[in-house]
Amino acid sequence: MRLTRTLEERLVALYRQTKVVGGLFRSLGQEADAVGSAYALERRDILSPLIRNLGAMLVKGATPLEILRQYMAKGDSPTRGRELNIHFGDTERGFIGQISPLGDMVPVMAGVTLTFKMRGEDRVGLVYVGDGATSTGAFHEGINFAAVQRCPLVVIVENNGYAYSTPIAKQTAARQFVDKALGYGVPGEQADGNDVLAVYDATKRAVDRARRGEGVTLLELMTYRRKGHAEHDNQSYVPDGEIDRWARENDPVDRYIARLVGEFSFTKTDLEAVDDRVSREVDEATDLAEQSGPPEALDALTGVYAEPPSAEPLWFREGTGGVVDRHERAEGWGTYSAIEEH
Amino acid sequence: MRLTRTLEERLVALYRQTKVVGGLFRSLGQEADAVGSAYALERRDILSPLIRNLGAMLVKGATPLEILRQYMAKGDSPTRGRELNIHFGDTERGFIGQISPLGDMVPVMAGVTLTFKMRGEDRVGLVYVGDGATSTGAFHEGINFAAVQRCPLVVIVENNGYAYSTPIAKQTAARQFVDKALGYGVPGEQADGNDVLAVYDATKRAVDRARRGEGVTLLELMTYRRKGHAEHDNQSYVPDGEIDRWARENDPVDRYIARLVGEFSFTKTDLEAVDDRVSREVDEATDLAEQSGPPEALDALTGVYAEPPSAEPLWFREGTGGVVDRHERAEGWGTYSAIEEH
Amino acid sequence: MAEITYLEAIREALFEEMERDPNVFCMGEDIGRYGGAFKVTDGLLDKFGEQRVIDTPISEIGIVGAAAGAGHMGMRPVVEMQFIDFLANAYDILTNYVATARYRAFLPCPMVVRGPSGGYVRGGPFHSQNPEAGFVHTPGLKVVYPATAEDAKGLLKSAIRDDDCVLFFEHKYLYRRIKGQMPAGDHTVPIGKARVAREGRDLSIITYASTVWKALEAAELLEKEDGLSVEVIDLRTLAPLDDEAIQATVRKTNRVLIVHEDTRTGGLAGEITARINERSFAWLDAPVLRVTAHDVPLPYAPPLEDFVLPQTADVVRAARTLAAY
Amino acid sequence: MAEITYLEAIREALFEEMERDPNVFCMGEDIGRYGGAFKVTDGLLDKFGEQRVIDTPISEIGIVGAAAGAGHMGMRPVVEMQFIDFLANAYDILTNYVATARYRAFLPCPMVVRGPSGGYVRGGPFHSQNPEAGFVHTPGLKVVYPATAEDAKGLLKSAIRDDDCVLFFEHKYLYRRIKGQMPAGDHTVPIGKARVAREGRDLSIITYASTVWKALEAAELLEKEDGLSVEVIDLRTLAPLDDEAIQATVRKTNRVLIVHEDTRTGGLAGEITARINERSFAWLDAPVLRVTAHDVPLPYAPPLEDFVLPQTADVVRAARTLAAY
Ligand SMILES: Cc1ncc(C[n+]2csc(CCOP(=O)(O)OP(=O)(O)O)c2C)c(N)n1
Ligand SMILES: Cc1ncc(C[n+]2csc(CCOP(=O)(O)OP(=O)(O)O)c2C)c(N)n1
Ligand SMILES: [Mg+2]
Ligand SMILES: [Mg+2]
Repeated sequence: MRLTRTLEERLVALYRQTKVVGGLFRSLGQEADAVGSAYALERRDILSPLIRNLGAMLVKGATPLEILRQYMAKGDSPTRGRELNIHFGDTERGFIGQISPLGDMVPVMAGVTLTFKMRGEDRVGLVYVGDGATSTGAFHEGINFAAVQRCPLVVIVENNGYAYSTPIAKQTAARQFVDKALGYGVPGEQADGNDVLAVYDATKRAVDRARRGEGVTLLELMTYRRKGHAEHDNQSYVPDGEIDRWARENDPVDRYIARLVGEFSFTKTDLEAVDDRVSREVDEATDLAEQSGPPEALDALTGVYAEPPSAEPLWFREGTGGVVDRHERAEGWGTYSAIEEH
Repeated sequence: MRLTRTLEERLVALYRQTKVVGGLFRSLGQEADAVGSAYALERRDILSPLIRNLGAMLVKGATPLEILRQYMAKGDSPTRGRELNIHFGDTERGFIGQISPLGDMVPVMAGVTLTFKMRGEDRVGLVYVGDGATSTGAFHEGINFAAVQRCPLVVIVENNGYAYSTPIAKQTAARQFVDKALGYGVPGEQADGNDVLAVYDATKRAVDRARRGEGVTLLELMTYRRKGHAEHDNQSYVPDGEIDRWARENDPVDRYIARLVGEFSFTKTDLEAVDDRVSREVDEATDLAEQSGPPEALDALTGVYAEPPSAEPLWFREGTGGVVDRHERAEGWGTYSAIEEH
Repeated sequence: MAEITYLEAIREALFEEMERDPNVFCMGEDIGRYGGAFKVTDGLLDKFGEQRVIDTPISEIGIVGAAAGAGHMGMRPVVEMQFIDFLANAYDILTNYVATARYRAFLPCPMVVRGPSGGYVRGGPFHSQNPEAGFVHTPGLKVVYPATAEDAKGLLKSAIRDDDCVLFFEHKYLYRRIKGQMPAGDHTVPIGKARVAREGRDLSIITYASTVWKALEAAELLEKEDGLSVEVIDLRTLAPLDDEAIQATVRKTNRVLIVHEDTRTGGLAGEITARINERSFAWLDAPVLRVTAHDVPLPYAPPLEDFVLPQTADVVRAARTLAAY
Repeated sequence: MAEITYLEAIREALFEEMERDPNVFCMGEDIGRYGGAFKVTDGLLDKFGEQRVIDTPISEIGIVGAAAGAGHMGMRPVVEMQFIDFLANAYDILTNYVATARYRAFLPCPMVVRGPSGGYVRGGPFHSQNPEAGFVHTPGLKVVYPATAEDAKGLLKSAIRDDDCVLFFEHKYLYRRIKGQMPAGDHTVPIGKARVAREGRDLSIITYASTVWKALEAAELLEKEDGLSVEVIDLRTLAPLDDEAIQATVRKTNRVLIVHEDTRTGGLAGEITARINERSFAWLDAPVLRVTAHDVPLPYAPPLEDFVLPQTADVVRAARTLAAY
């Protein structure tokens, strides 16, 4: 959580220096739900994060250097500059990159975990959706498919109060998202998303269920988005005082530190050691990331298909050589016999 | 119900004579849910039927003649031969025609009833979906939208046990479809779909709720599809004896007649009078329908847009006149000055 | 009167049409209090209230379907896609339900689906698309894609008054970058009519949306450096295409370059080329050529995006080739 | 060996590939016990069991998305759309997720989406479509549409082995109407290669799927009645298009007619015309012309459907015009 927060703060600084290309998305105040849930998985398990699940990706082994390069559109970023912010993945390390159209990852993860089941592999999948994304057809079709197939999949609804500017009362008439579980015939559970240990416990129960072959669980984690949808959003639609109250009374990092100190007798030195390590890591990563260059333009044409591995630059592009010269249709060409001779 | 059944039986006869163009869809054993629910609406209300809701359309004023013409692809059918089977509607009489892609009518009816609400009209909408169609993204997005907007809409899940060959256990892991209500934050009710009076009562409660401004109700009607998906389907996937059992023990027409006779002291003569009237009506309609001709080919090009009212036949079509002759580019044409002169 | 931006022109059209006709209302994600992701609908809620400016769940099928239903009942809904890319999520209901409703069921769908489209803004693969081709291909839909502020306003007003569904593409790169002077009064621009953005004699560039500006830049440069007189046709409406305007420019200059920001294969340039072949082949002194994006998803990093999308220099180079043919 | 139908050829390909590779499995609505709406998958369940022949809920997004996920994990899913028209319901996940996965995330999607397409069967507006244009327009997808039983089998086997997503269109009019002799052994047909269905000298018809047969009928008649020698090119693969085969036939006969069953505006004929212009303009002795469906939703009644869709007589008439140009 500390790493998530420090790294995002660094990104804000870089954003202000216009070193981030495009928008910046924060998970301030939601770090616990991402981190706590990801820790409930084993290395071999696969999760599919949202834009606000930076913490889950870090748990799964994504590095600050990757994140920084990606946000800065570097040529050696994990997607070589093809995708933005934290849209990237690595099936080896166990996370699959997100896609903008909301909800689509639910059916995709249904297929990932269907494969685990078909192959008898002892693996579990976890897919996050926002409160807003529950309104999409993809969410519905995906979770229903997984429920019927009893795929080993945990579906986490990360209820952070808003979808962009839209409060949940305009997203659903249901009292809570966990109420949707019944309609899919799967167990549902709700947990305090800002209590990292509660998140871990609830996710672990769902993961265990999936691993035992009991299929899908819908888990609603209650949290709060303290920043705007992205950095440019001034949150004018948020009632006065709401953000402050959450910051003051329900910050997941503060709460975890309080427990570490109170229940697990962490000392100030212990905590400072963590902070130092994190700062150092992020500093080093920033230095390295800044050194990388942008991608090579021609790389834009590679890898649409396995075969052919690359497209050709179009003829009108400087340096392609291939301009359309006046066609040469030889005298007589164009009759059947003429072509026979050629 | 008697009319529905007799009309469908006539259609089977015409189908066997190959006078029906395309497939034939039956609602045998499900007549009560269509008829009972439609009767719970007022004239000014609007419903959107499924292929198996012939009964609801008849209640809303569709005529046997229209149905027969449509099935026989006649030029004076309600869609002038554009659409098949019972895919047609009439907003004046209060029903909107169905479309093949399942679930799409749910958001459409959300918009119809949103309009009632916006205009303060005292009108209600009713949309039917099959058990299979509940798995579509359109169903989900539509009912959720209507629930949030508190549209005066009744959503009936017509649970007839199968979606084509797929039994409900492969459609959903939920124990019952009415369980989905909670996840949309709307009241849910389940009723015996083969008891026409129970259907009426349950629908009436939902309609009243909608009319009082209390929004959406999800109503699950339990019934059984005794025929195949369409006439060509031999139902080999149905467990032995299942169909017979329903026919013997739970036929909606038999059950209604038993009540009419038992509770409402209808006599044999009363019932025969109904049968006679129905037979006569269907006979007359059949005679008339058979006399109609097919549509005019050129009508195929009209009415894609309000403006222009019709497309032109393409040049290569016999009788269009307009073939592509060798273009005439006059001598000198093609310089700026040449065109100036023309 | 002061000049206003392309974005403000769209907003003005919404305000005016909602004032004019009580049946016009708006729906979309975050269009109310927040004023929309690009602030196009800013101020609408205050003026017209929650009944006519509806914030919806994230449900493109739901929104488009509800618009159709409202249209059947005589309303004139204007729905916003937060990004036009999300038309893909409503593809079935748009192409199967909305596009066919009048034809198969005599049900009108007077509705507008509008939203920010196009690239050159580092938006990555899902916030930069130009998905017009799939809809131009669908009988029953109309498609409009203005390049100027004047047309943005005038065409949106016409779209809202149209009795059929109009997909109204707004180029997000142009939102705040270009301005125009709005004609006084009830300014409408007819759907289905192209615009001669620049008169010329030697060759024609047929284009629309963002690349109209690249074409104009190229024309300027070609005039200065090569003495070439280039005509630029801004299609404005993509469905129905203005066939007369297309044939007229071909017959005038005899050399045609089609430019679009969309990817190459299956993009609109093909359709236009076919129409030119059919009706004006004999007037062609050279092949119809096209400058388009490369056939790849649109990448995000500046050097990549710039490489994939058509640039002014590409238009210049292609035009020179064509002129020399 | 006996001849088998186009439909049986597809079924054979499924059986053989599932036997060959344990990673191949099938998903779709009613494909198991029932054997699919057209019985294409009949017998698969008995042979391969419920694990590898999965009856799904009515969820095109769910099915296509799940196939992509399974593909990422090394499986080779083959999913059936009950009618290819329902690709529209999965348009977002196909064009945004599946088509871009390799490019933006280095995730392979080796998967096939297959299903019955096309008209001439009184199927009405939603069971007769030819929606290939929207997918040919999407970089990252491959599109195959065979006309013969041999190609149906050979191309499906290649599609299943392909490392990217292949949309496999099956023409339902051809399912039981045409037959072919399957070559012995492991018969595959390469994706991306067109086929010369008939050699000719005087003009070329470029086409695919159902209209290959109409073109062949027309060619026969034109030979007999007009003494015209007509070449017929069956594209077979629509994405990627076989550019070499297209240019070769243009340069041979100098007159080209493109025929497709899909509607006109935005259909594939435009793309092909553009490619011919770009590379073989000087070889053209006449405009590239096209015979297509009319731009309307496909109506159901026989006289209407017959009027809207291209018929053999249309091809004959257009070919005569072209030959006389
Ligand atoms: C299908 C679709 N429609 C619209 C959008 C635009 N959009 C991006 S994020 C967002 C809000 C998401 O809210 P939520 O799911 O609650 O996630 P959060 O941002 O709160 O984490 C919207 C509307 C999208 N990405 N996909
Ligand atoms: C989106 C979509 N997918 C697939 C189909 C093909 N299809 C037509 S009817 C049907 C079964 C419908 O079952 P259900 O909803 O239970 O209705 P019932 O036929 O039982 O009344 C299917 C799969 C379709 N029409 N639309
Ligand atoms: Mg949220
Ligand atoms: Mg059913």
